[in-house]
Formats: sequence, structure tokens, C-alpha cells
Amino acid sequence: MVSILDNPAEAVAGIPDGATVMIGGFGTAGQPVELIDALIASGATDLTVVNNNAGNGDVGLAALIRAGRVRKIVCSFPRQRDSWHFDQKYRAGEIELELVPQGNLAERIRAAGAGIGAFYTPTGYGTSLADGKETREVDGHHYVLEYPLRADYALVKAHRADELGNLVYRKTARNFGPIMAAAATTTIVQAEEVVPVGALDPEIIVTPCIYVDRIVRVPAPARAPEPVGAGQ
Amino acid sequence: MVSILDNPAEAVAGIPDGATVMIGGFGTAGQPVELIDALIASGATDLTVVNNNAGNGDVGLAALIRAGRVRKIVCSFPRQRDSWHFDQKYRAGEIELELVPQGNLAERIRAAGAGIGAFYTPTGYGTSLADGKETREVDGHHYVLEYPLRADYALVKAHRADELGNLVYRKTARNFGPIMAAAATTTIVQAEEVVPVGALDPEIIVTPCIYVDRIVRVPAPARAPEPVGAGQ
Amino acid sequence: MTGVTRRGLSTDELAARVAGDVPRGAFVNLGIGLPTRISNHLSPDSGVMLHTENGMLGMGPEAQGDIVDLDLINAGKVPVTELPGASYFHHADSFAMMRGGHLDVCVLGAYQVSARGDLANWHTGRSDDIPAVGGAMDLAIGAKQTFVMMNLLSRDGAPKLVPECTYPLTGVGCVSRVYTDLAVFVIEDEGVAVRELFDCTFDELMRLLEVPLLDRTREGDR
Amino acid sequence: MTGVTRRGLSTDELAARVAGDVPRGAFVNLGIGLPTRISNHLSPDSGVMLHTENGMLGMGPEAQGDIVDLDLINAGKVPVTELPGASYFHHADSFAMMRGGHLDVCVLGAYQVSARGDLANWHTGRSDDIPAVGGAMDLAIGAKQTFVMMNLLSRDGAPKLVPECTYPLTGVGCVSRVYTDLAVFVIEDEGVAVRELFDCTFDELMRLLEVPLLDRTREGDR
Repeated sequence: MVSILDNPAEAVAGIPDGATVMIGGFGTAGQPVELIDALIASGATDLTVVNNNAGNGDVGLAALIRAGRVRKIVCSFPRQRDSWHFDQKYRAGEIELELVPQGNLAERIRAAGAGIGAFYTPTGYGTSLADGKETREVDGHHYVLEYPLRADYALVKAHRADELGNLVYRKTARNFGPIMAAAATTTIVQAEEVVPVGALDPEIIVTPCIYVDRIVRVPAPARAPEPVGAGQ
Repeated sequence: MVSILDNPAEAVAGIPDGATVMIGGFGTAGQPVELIDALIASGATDLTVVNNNAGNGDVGLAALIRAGRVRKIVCSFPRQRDSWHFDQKYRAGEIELELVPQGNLAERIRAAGAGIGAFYTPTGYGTSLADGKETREVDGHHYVLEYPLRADYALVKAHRADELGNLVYRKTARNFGPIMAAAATTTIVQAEEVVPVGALDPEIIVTPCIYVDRIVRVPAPARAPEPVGAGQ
Repeated sequence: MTGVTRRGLSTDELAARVAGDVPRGAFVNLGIGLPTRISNHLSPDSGVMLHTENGMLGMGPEAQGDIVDLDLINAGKVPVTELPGASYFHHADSFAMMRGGHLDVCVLGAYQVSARGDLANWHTGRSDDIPAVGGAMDLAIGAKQTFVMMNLLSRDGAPKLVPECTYPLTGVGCVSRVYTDLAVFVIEDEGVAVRELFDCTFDELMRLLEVPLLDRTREGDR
Repeated sequence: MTGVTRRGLSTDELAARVAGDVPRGAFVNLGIGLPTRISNHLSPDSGVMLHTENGMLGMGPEAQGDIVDLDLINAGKVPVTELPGASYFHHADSFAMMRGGHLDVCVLGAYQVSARGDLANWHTGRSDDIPAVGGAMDLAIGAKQTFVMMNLLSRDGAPKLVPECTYPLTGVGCVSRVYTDLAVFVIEDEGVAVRELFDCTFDELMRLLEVPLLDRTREGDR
């Protein structure tokens, strides 16, 4: 059953050192900046973070990395024009990187939520990112075996939540939110609006409430403007 | 690019003998009865049909089976109180049955649309439906290897389509429609309404138009009333 | 049942007993058949949300009369209703929800349950039966807890809680509790524990079953 | 480019040339960088729908001024617009669409393409580079046809169409056509066929490249 909390600090309470935390967003679209700020303030460290990128500019995930709280990041595209905090930590050997092709990242997260033990993907076959991985030929096509990617917590930004925890997103800010919500033991959501039960049409709900544990309303979320051409 | 056709006969034109045809629906909810009637009228035979069930009463899929057009059916729950046409053909040895647990059926269809080569599922492990299948232990859990299920054609019933082929469904009639649309080479849709492009909110589209090849408007689709307690 | 002296709980009493063990706010799938009755004993303020594997969370009671909508049915293909906060999703998403361990409780009927929690509920194994599995195997292994609700004895008096299932399996080691008309059993690592008895003594139960039993009837529920 | 004598197509001419080979009504993903320019040459009545892997089909042109919405960006994280008939979906669904072979055409930039259609476009292989792959490997292998759009020679004059890629691979045997400033190449089973030349002769091309070439410049497009 979902808890509706008063502020981001309460929403992220209890995330321990060493936790694996999925953070939604593609670049800054969908990035739950206020939850990340609260996570920084909580002092949790030695985190493994799963995100598509490795932070933009100085806010949100970038600030978490700058604060030295991220031991390891699992992502597809760390290097961007404005990923300077990650770049510095990486070059200093202070952050571990697991690089995963974006579609395999998404499918591994989806597999964790869907109870799939492992799957064969064509993506990455024959490349250095498949080095040492099991492969298989099926019907003349080549595949790499990939395993689910789970997390202790997911921090997700939604557009609207209802008081049961059903979620809808906005435009391309949807990105990783729905699959991360399903892949984490505890899913924490910041939503611009929290509406009464029944106010969301059951046909349009993207994340059913079963995947949501905690909600906090953040009516006007912060975001650094996206630098143009910041990379994939 | 989608074709909008005038009647179900045109919509199913060209389905050859021996084709594999996915048919949407769970029982009669979402079953595209008018497309199936047109398929019967087309004379196509020796079909392999993928559906959750094996027909209800005397209409739709049941009529296709009665007409002797189905060589093999891939489904999870053939036997129902009103599956008499299937039952008769099956006992007479006139139809082949591949029985698949419902979630594996859905995931195999999804895998076909998603380009996954194979996947490990916990469902069915240790049961007779996994006999002879490859298994694997991952993190102490046992899984069975299952392969994608593709089709030449999918016949799907939607609630509304736009003129590009974007679809929305109605309530639990959504069921297999979205995944079958993605798993078939050619997807044929009957929709109660066909609306202009732009009339569907981009946030609520369930099946993006890329998965749809042909649409026919069937404003008041037929359906046999569902017998109460007809089985899973 | 008429004319037969029966003891233990009636089906509705048993359904109420199971309902009492469903945690507040739980996400629950009730298998077709007997377990469906449990919904009658879940109070609206329990916050329990029902899942139906054909693509819905937040299922309401059976639909009657004018509100019957044939696009809104449950896994047993019975027209049902939608409660506030409901959501719809396609079959792959629905079974991902089940397989992924997101449901708190699933309650199923059974032909047999073994002492290790193996479940047999999909096939009698008779060669003239047309096999049909539906979502049974997904339900059996998917939820955080799988409860079985059944009569302890078959119509011909054979115990349905057995050392080893003789019917074809639905799932291996998946059942955590067995609710029957005569007793409630918990499958523990150490064996099958009896937690509650209905019109029946522990000794009677031991004589009825070939399964070694642990007497936990005096311990508080946990 | 200023001050340098150049021959062959300009980037915009090349983008227009690629656009001419995109079938009417096709579903297309244009990789970040050069291929993005192709969208400027697709006429609105072509019915081409653009996919962006961060979860959208029906992407419109870049957003400017007041209509910039930071929740609506493309894979390059540039604010874009929505065309009528657009749809949004999550990342697993978006990459399922790509990996499942539903896009008709994907156009990518490249460091190198091999004679067998291997693609290298994600990593220079320099040990001091921070590796970043994004969706490159999914794009490379997912579409029905993967086109490469690049200059034929690198800035230091090295050919980028090569017998074997020396840069780390993005995908194996995935490229079907290579559009360059000097020529259009089709990767065929029999080898690399030159279909079109720009300010360049077949013989010059043979001298520039170490890849055996088939002269198909006199055959009609197919």
C-alpha cells in the first residue's frame, strides 16, 4: 500500500549505504531532481546507481556523483558534454562504470520486473561489450545472454499520481520510469500532482499502483535546462 | 503505411493456406469476430492459429475450427464449457494442440515482437509442459527456456483507431491485441471507430501505428454472450 | 452436500477464514472456482486490490443486469466491474506483474498439494481429458505467497494433502499455506505445520493424512 | 570547410540524397549528428514517421522559443515537437520496437564501415576515452535496413569504408547502404557495389579505397 509523504526527505528515508538505486530519466527529462537532492541530504553513500546517463551539469544525479556517493554506475551513455562530475571521478578512478547498450539496459530492467531469469538479445553481439558473455544462435541469428537488473530502490518522476499510486507521465519524460518502478523492491515517486482515487482514467494509467510504494508531491520540479546536443 | 479498407473481406485478403495467424481475444472479449468470419469466407485453410482459447460457442474462432480450417492451435486454455467444436476435432485427431501456459504464451508473443531470441521463464518448471525443454538455474531459481512465437498475420480487435493506425482498446478486451500486433508480419485490425489523425491523445495510445498494416471499421461488432464460468 | 453429515467449515466459512489472512492493502489474485468466493469476505476498507490475469488491477464484484459489459470480464470469463483506481494492461504486462512477484497473495484451488508445497491443480492426468492450463502455472509460482483453498478430502474421501503429488504438477514448492475445511496448514522448512483445526483433532488429522504433521495449533499466528 | 577545395556532395546535399531513398510512409530513426539533417529533406507529405529511441514515434522538428518543452526531447537531448499521430512509450517498449525489426530504416553516422557491413561508430578505441554507447548498438542491428551517412574520408584523409574495421564494432554485418560525399555504396552478398558517384570516377574510388568494388553505377536503382 502506498504512503503519501510530505516531503522528499521523508520519501527517501531509510535508503542505506551500499544500496542499489535506479534513477529515472533520460538526461534531465524525467530525472527526479528533488528526490536525488533529498538522497544527497540523507547522507547515503557507496551507492550503485542505474540510470541511462551519468549526470548533466551540476544538479540531480550530477550532484550525487559530485558528492562522492556513487560507488558504481550502470548506464549506457555516461559521457556527455556536461557530464563533468562523472568524467572527473571516472578519470580519478573513483567511480566504477558498467556500460550497457541502452536497449539491453532497458530490457534487463524490464526482465527484473517481469520475473524473467535471463534473455538472449541480438544487441551487442560480436562487440567488445559482449566479451566473455554467453552467446547462442537461434534460427540463424546471433544473440548474447543478458541477466535481469534489479534494484533496492527506484526514484521515479511522474506527472500525476493518484492516491493509490497509479501513475501517468508526460511525453518523453516517461522513458525509464515504468520499468524501473517494476524492477525495484521499493519505488519512490515524485509527482507534480497527486489526484484523488478515480481521477485517472483506468485506460490511460501507465504504471499501476502495485509498483509504487511512496509518493511525494513536487509541484514545480527543478531542472537544469538541457544543453543542446548533449549526446545520446 | 496503413491501409484503411472498406470491409473485412478486403482486410483479410491474401492470407494463404498454411499461414500462422494470431487471433486476439480472451474468450470472446477482444475477439475479432468479423475478421474471422471474413477469413472463413476467404477459404484459407491448413492454418496454425495462436489464441488464448480454442473458441467459444459457434461464432468466431469456434466457427473457424468447425469449418476445419485450423490444422494446429497454440493456446493456453482450449477446454471450456462451450469449446465443443474444438473438443470434437481434438478427440477426432483432426486438430493439433500446442498447450502453453498463458504467461509463457504472452511472453513468447512479446519476445517475437521485441526481437528477443529466447528467454528463461520460471513458469512451468518441473511440470510436464516443460518436458524436454532446456532449463537453467539463475541465482537459485529454476527456469525453462522458451522461444519467440511469431505469426504471418495477426487479427486484432481495437476500440478506436486513427487513420495512421494508432490504436486504443477497451477494458479487458485489450488482452493480447498489443503484443500480437507487434509479433505478426502483417497486422489486421477491426476497430469500432476510425478517427482522424490527431484525435487520439499521444499519451494514451496503446499500440503505435508502426505495428498496424490494415484497418477496417466494424462499428457494432458481433459477439456471443459469454457463458458464465466458462473457465480460464 | 445435502443429506450428508459434514463437519468443519462450509465453503463460505472457509472463504471468510482465508480472507482474514489477507493483509490490509494487499494485491491479490483469486483463482477461478472456490477462491473467487473470498472476495465476498474482503471488506471495502481493507484496501485489498484484486488482480485478474486477463489484464486488470482493481477488479470489482461480478456485474449484474444492465452494467454487464462483455469487454470487462475476469479470468473465469465472468462479467465484472471496475473499482475506482483500477487500471488495464495487456497480457504480457499482466503476466509480468504475476511472474515478477508483485502480487502479495494468490489463492488457488487444488487437486493435490504435497508436503513440500508442490501444487497439482491443472490436469487430472486422465488420458481422455483435454488438457488446459490457462494461467495456473503462472499463478502458482508468481505471487509472494501462494495459498491453496480446498476441501481436505476429495469426493471419494482421498486426502488431497499428500506426501507426493500423483497428479501432474502445476508448480514446484510454490504453496505456502493450505486452507481446508478441517484445518489450516503452513508449509514450513521443517515440514507441514497444522495451525488451526475445525471440528477435528490433531490426532484425527494425523490418521487422515499420510503426511507427517507438526502441531502448531497452540502458537499464535505469525 | 572554408578555404578548402572540396568535391562531392555537401552535408546538406548528402542529407537530401539519403532522404530521397527513404520510402514513402517509412518508419525511420535518424541517429544523432549528421543523420539528423535528413529530416529537413523529408517532405511532410512523404508520410515518413520519425522514431526517437527515448520513447516517441511521430517526432516533429526541433522546438524553438516558447514551444520548448524539456519533457519532449529527442535522443540527442534536443527539445523537439510532436506531430499529429504521435505516440509515447517507455524505454523497454521503444527498444523492443527497434530490436524487433519494426523500423524500416535507421540512418547512422560512422567511424568505419567494413566491406561486409560491420559498423564502428561508438568508440574510438583510444584508452583515454570514456566509453559511451547509448542506443548505437540497438540502432545498428534493429531496423530492416541500416544506412550509414558519412564522409568517405576521415579528417586526416583515411578511408572510412575499409576491408575490416579497426575501431571497436557497434554491430556485425548490419549496414546495407553507405551514403558518402563521394559515392553511394550498397553492401551486397557479392561485395561492395558502387551505385552512384559524385564528382568522382569509379577508378578514383578504387584507388582511394582498399575495398574491392563492383561497378553498379550504370544499373537502375532498385
